[in-house]
Amino acid sequence: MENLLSLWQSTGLYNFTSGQAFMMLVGFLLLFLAIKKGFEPLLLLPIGFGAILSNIPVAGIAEEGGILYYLYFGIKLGIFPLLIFMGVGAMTDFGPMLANPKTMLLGAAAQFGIFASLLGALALNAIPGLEFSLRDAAAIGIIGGADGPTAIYVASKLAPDLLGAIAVAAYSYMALVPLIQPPIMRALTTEDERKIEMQQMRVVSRTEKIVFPLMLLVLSVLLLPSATPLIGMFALGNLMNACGVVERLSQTAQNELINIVTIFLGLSVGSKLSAHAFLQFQTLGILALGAIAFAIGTASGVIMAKIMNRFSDTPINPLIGAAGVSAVPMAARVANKLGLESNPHNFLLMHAMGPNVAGVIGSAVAAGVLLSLVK
Amino acid sequence: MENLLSLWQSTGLYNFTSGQAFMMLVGFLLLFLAIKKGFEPLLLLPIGFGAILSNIPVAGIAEEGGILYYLYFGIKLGIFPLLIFMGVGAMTDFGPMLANPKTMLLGAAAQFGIFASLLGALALNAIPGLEFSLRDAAAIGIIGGADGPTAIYVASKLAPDLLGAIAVAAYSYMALVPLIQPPIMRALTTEDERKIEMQQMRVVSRTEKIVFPLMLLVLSVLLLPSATPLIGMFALGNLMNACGVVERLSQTAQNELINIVTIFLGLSVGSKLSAHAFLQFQTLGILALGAIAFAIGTASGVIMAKIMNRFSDTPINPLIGAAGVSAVPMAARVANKLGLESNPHNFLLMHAMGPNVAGVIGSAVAAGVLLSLVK
Amino acid sequence: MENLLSLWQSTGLYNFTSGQAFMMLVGFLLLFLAIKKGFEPLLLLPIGFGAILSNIPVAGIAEEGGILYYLYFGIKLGIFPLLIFMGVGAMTDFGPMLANPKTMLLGAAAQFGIFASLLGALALNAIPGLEFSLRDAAAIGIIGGADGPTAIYVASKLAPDLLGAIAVAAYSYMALVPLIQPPIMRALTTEDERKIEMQQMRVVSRTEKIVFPLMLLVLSVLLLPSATPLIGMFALGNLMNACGVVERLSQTAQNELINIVTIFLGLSVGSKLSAHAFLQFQTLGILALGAIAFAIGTASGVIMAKIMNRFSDTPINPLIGAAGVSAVPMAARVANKLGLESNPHNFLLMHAMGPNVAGVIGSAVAAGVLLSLVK
Amino acid sequence: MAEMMSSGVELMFAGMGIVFLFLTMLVYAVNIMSTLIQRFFPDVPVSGISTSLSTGIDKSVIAAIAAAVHQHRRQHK
Amino acid sequence: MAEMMSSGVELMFAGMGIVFLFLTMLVYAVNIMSTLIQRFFPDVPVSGISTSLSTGIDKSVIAAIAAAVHQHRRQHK
Amino acid sequence: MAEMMSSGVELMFAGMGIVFLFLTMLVYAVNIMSTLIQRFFPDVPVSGISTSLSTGIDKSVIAAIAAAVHQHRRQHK
Ligand code: NA
Ligand code: NA
Ligand code: NA
Repeated sequence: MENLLSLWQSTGLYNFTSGQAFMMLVGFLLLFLAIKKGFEPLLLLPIGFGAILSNIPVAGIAEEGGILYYLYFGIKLGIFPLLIFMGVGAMTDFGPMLANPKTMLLGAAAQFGIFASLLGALALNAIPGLEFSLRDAAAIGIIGGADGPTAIYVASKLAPDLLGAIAVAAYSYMALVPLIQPPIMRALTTEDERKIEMQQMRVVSRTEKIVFPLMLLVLSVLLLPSATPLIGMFALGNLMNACGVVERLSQTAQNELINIVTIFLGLSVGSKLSAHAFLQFQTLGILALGAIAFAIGTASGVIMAKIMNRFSDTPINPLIGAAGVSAVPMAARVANKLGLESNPHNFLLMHAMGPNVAGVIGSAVAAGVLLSLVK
Repeated sequence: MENLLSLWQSTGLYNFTSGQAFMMLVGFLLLFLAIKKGFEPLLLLPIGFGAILSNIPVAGIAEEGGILYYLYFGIKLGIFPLLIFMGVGAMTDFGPMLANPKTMLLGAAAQFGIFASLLGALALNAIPGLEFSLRDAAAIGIIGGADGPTAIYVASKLAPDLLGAIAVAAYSYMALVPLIQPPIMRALTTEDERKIEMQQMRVVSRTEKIVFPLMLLVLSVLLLPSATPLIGMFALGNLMNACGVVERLSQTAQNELINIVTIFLGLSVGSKLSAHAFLQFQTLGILALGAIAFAIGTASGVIMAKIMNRFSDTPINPLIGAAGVSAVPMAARVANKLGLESNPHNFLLMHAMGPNVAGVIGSAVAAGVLLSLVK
Repeated sequence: MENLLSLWQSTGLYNFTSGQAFMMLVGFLLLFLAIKKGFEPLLLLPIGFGAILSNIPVAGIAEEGGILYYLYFGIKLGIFPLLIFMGVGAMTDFGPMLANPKTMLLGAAAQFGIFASLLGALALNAIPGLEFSLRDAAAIGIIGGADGPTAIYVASKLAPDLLGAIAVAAYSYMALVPLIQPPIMRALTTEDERKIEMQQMRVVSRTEKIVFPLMLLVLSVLLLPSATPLIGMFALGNLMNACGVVERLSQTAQNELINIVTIFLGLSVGSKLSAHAFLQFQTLGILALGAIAFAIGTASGVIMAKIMNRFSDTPINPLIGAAGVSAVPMAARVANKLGLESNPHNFLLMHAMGPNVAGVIGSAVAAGVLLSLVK
Repeated sequence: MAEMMSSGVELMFAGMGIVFLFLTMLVYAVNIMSTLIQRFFPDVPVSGISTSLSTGIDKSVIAAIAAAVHQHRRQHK
Repeated sequence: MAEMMSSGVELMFAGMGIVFLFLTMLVYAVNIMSTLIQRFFPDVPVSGISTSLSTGIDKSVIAAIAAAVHQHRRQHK
Repeated sequence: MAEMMSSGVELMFAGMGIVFLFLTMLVYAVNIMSTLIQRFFPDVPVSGISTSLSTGIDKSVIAAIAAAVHQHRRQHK
């Protein structure tokens, strides 16, 4: 009898708080988006599942003694996002960017979304009940970098409490790139601009691909050491792939290792989706600012391309400017799709990959600035 | 000269204790069973090797500074068994169970072996020299769950000192399922019962397979949160496989990740096979109770099937009741084999897979009960 | 303005010390050797990259809070080298050695390089400014074992400060085996000796290959427990491969697991290439002694073969004695190449693999002696 | 000791009770779920089964091989 | 709060400044690098492209398959 | 320092002694083991070598491919 009572008192039904119940629904929503809508399933599925597990009453899966508590150390110590970044580096082909280096500037311009939404977060402090510190604002702004590991790395350093909301926003908006970007791109370009065909790219040699990651690292060491954990691991992965002599390490970095870390990272991020941290008015602010950040980044990239066309002979199709936000390779695909709509013979995919991967570098640089200047 | 003496005093020959020597023999016996007899080699080989390594005199491989000491944290913190369970979840196909859900009750009945051997362990306290606490008894009972990671998870929480013996008993008896089960199954069934052919199964849709692990998790959250670490990780693995959108994560979970963790888990379990903990009279008790648990679980499953036949139109071949102990897929194969002996056209394998995987759920539920009620 | 100043003060340019700059150049040199010269790229590429990352000013990647700081625990606790050794064990085929066991003595003789360079390190103390302790000397001597994981394991226990230099020397000289060995081998053998053809090898049965690693482990337990962490993990890997019943564990040990650990190990070793520890006069001593160790080991192996020919009927081509240093499989290939030069029909590769893998055992034994006698 | 035995018996009833309760509820839940899904979200039959039968290797395998080959080419060109 | 906004604006200028400075320098560096490499270290054209085109599978794939087969044989002989 | 040198020399003799002792014992042990195994536990000759030679791919490779194909089918049906 006592046992039965104690059993009943140990059920989830007896112990549920409304916050936990709501956060589990958020977890299920993320699973739905991942599985049925195809929103970045590799990340959102583990994140959603982590959200469910960590909000189970009594079980304490995200508290000391629970598996998610220990996995979270991989984020807290900055290990998981950097290993993911190494794997992404190994999967990245800088060829298109090296063939047309000036398109890197598009990847620079698109980072304006980061700083605009940082300002936006500070401006939101005018609304009663919202209080974002400068650290919070910086962590929110990085959503505009459209790069998951960078966002998680920066948020874990500057605003660990917001980590869950920021990661969810970053990956959700990346999945929404095909919806968010096209109206902005159409509004800012003329039909003629969208028809611009770009020059055939030259072939990039293996030596250039080997030297580039090292050059990138050196530049980052000289100018912005605070960005070197991110850029360094990215360059390591890229070098392992480009050099061709450590094929087995490169393959492992971009397959098994990144897969294992992705499962752990997703679950750990999900474990930060607690009612306490997520069910705040500020989460709505974060989601709104994230959307704004993507929109402004997209617009900045397109406008930059149009400016560059004023000063250059070889024309750039401004659609590829939108790919500068990173969100590899969806943003480049969007540029390609809109290009084909205006001109069925205009394949922009490879041309858009240049600003696309430059956007990854750009947001890592922006992350370095935030990490070094925001105390 | 001094050096020579000091060398001699540092040899294993000089330092061997009889307990260590005996435990190394136990390790070699496990290797023999694994390699020559094919007893669950994936686990018993690393466990046996871990037993040898941890009983080497002087070297201290399982003490602070030694590799097995550090690997053991993966069990102590509950990480390794849960990761294995995630991988097993990814390998599990719930199709046959979903096609014929009422066979799940067979997987419930077979868990009686757990509680019967728990009582048995307490009864053994009547023998002078044996003193099993309630926690010990619960950890011993879980052997009857016929599920390795569940047994290791529960034993590491309730009775870490008995972990080595319990894991060895669990995996050994799982390997012995083809010997232990048939006589019991034959004794409890008539030839006519063994000839019963079961209805062709319907095809289960992908959507059902996606929804099921989530439903299982929700039920466990509501009823028995203490089972959610196990059931949650199992459901995560199963969902990753069923949903089809995170194929690379699912593949890694059921291949490289589970392989790596299996090596580490086996070695760590082996490191708990110390003379101090294993060479006790109680180990014989554990081995005896384990065999009883399997036998009672098998019988309970068969009898449950016969009871269900009294109350149902669609007949169940009682042989598949024995598969309810879990021990996937050996128990299901045993049921299939005995069915073919009585009726060469009677393929029970798929029908037995239903109770078989239900047995995994059943023992995870029983584990949750033990973890929440045994203080 | 203040921001700009603070940015400038946070650049690498502002903060560089000459030592860091020099160590980054060393890192780039290692990358060059790995990529362009093919020097053990699997290790020297991550080591070189680790050297660069850990010497970036301000970033603190190898200090608390940085990823290399945490990865280094894998070496500090002795886990990484042992896991690598397990993988190497799984990749090793003892067949050729078992077919002709007496060639193991060549693998014993070649370890003389270890102890000769240990004495050499002590002798160098005569030079003002060099002060090698006995622990330092032992760690330096192990370079002569021509085995990376063994050298790293021993150095991490006896002289962690020298770890970087020792690992770099070990892998560099292994890569240089095709340059270092041939002149010594030619000087010590006559044309007739190099022409010696060896008997066809018998086929070794699977049972022998299964029993051998266990026998090796038992011998090491009885004689030299301090070598059992190394020999034990090596034997475990070898047994997993030889037994044939845990194929998936064996494959993972020799592929994904060893790849992941290699990346982590290399980066961690590189993180010990700090200006403070590396830019010492003693590093030159270490590099010089390493070369001497390889040369003496090679010579000892060749001379041992010639001695054995005096006392035996079945002749041994003394070239395969050079393979006794280990450096698998380069040293065996060098022996094969020189044999073919003297006699185009003389394939020594398989004959040289015997002493080659015996050299791995030999240096693990020598490591055990050092670990147990050097306090 | 008698006390411990009675705890054990109690545990047995509670345990088997929960296990049966859990799996019985799961049986009902599965039945409801399957009915609902079959009525409202029936799976679209997968085309291409014929391809699979005729070639002995299904499309995904071909896709995987093609991807592997493409991967290799990309990396070694 | 006004102070924080001004910090934010300052951060924006510093940040976008650095991002553009960084990527502009990278553009120049890449241009210099590519010129130097194309002049002094041109890649040796890879022979065997024809093989690749004719067989539909390039050498490295064949090598990989051969290695896998060899590996299997060695382990199972 | 002379003392350290003498420790080193002692270490050398002890070390090379142990290394030779160890590997000599291993030689004898291997000889005994091989003799015993060849006499009492001879390996059953593996049939199917002919298959392997004739097809150029041995059974385990075929089994692996078959398993992979089956795996894919199961997951994508
Ligand atoms: Na970006
Ligand atoms: Na069970
Ligand atoms: Na050696």
